[in-house]
Amino acid sequence: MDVQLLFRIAGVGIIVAVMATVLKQAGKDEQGQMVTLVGVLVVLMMVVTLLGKFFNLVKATFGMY
Amino acid sequence: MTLKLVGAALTVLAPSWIGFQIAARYGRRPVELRGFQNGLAVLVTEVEYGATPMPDALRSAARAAGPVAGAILADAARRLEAGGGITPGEALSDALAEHRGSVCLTPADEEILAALFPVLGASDRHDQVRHLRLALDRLAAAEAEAADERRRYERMYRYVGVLSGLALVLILM
Amino acid sequence: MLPEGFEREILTYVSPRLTGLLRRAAEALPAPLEEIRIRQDRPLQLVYPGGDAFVAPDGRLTADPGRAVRPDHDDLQRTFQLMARGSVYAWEEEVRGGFLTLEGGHRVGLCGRAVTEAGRIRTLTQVASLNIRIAREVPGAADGLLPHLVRGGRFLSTLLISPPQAGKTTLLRDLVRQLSAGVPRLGLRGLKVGLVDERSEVAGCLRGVPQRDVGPRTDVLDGCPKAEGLMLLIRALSPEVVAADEIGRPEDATAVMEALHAGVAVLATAHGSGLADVRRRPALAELLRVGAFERAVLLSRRRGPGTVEAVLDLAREVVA
Amino acid sequence: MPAARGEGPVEIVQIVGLGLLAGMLISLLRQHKPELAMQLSIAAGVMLFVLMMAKVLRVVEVMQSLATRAALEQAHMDTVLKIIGIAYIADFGAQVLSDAGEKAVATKVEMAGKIIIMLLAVPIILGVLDAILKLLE
Repeated sequence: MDVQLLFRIAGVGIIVAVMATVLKQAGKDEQGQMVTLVGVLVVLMMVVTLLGKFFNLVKATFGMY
Repeated sequence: MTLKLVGAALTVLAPSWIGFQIAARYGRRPVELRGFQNGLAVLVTEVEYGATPMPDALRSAARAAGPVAGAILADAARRLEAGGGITPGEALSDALAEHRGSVCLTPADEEILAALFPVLGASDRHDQVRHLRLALDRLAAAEAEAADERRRYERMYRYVGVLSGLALVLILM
Repeated sequence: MLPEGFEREILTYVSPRLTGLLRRAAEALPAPLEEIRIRQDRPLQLVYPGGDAFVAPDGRLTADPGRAVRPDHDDLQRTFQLMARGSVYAWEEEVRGGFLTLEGGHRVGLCGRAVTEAGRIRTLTQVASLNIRIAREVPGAADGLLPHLVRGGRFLSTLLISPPQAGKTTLLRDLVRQLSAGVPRLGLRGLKVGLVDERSEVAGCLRGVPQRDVGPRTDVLDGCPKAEGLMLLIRALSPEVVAADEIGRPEDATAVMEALHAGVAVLATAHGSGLADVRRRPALAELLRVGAFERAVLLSRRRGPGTVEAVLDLAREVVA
Repeated sequence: MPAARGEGPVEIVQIVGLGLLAGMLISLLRQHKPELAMQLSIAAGVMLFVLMMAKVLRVVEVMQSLATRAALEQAHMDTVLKIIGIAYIADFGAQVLSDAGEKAVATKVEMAGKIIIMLLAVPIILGVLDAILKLLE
């Protein structure tokens, strides 16, 4: 767990944003939406695992079982 | 570390290459449609003024039609001359089927040519010219559409290819 | 019996589904094949001198039309297209005239739906009947006839009169060939012959070149209307004899008269079963009246095609 | 845990740096894809939190040793820790939600946190009441 994850999420976000813009310009709005959705899902997977780790850590620290 | 870099480079390159391929198809389609138009225009002249028999007419059409359409028309002429009881339409249809892998025409474009198959060479001059001109008009419309699509999609597919490569690397990293 | 060149000149141009059948059936015929008649959805028929037969699905001959092969729409269209070398438009004039000529001078009669324009046939579509007439060269067919048509080393203008299929064209072709080559035994030197072959039947021209032997001194004007063609030949090619098949229209008569005035002998054919038949046609009657032809030859099929019934000396008749 | 050997002043640089970086990336992304910006902020928040977790562990250890020394009941000490954990998580969730503009949901989450804390605190409250009643007798 380090800064790389932040860059990765930001990178995916920027690429998705550019791709959606290009697709939108070419008149493929639907595909643009699709790309955005996929991007959000991919990032969500990363964030969800991170959140899971975080919750586990908190639970371990405060003995909440 | 080096291995990782090489892997990342490959991961970026593969989708980029696919994107460029798709973009290239959009670039080639108008050219091919134009080639067919040139070929058919020569065919019209041959039929209307020369009353040239089909294999010869197809061959001189092939010379005017540029590489891709030319290859198909020349192949049709060859098939027709080889005989075996096939009509010019069937020869052209077979030639088109044989080259399908190397042309970038959409099914709709092929449909325009397919409309010629049953009539090619099968009626009088007037009728032939009418059918050929109709096909020419439809090809011109298809070319305009293809040029429009090229303008819109050629660059897009390149971008999308490269960007999805980058995204893949980021996600897998 | 298979005619010479049958495979290459005929079967190549027939729908592949029918070629095998035709080959087998033609081999089984007792006499040389004369005509193949292909009609859509009707029995496939072969005609030979002295009879006809239908072709059964196994390629055998049958007399029962009910058991015969029936060529379908595709067979007809394909055969038509193949005969036109995939280029119907290139033979527009011929198709309009209801025929096509195959390599070797075989003539194919066409029948179907006529598209007319201002009362004239513009073209034929949906060809539903094809009649392939196998042309046969019979060198020497005119041997017996020629002495009667020559007087003092000069060829006399002649009209061949015959009903269809009595060997008129075959005879005409051999006459042209012999006149062109010259017949020493009759004291006839080779003559320059101009042949107007409107239907490509006599010389069997393919791309302008005669496929049949029409003699060394013969010029063939292929696919040209007879009247205009005769004029052209007389003006441009200084023939000593002009020949044309099936004359009968008023302008043909004018052209024949023109030839005679120019001192050119005329060899022509006309449909009819006798002199009386010919006289009933105004243009021909006029020609006969003014004595354009010195000889008339009557043909029939009585003893096979090419039976000479009579040779008439018209000059004498007119004089008398 | 890297934090275990880290010193206070160095850590604060790390944390502020991380925060600034995350802030810049988030503001960059917010213009085009707000939904992704939110996820990025979650990730950044979690990472900052995790960095601090080692320190929190030390604090917890200290509290535990104090409790044993004071001869407090172990069950009560556990409950207090749990309450702190729940408060942290509920607060974190509520913050993220209000960041994303979902104020209504954020208040509900906070509410849920409070109720659960109340429930957990019931035995302690009862213990306190017992003690008071004993004193009064």
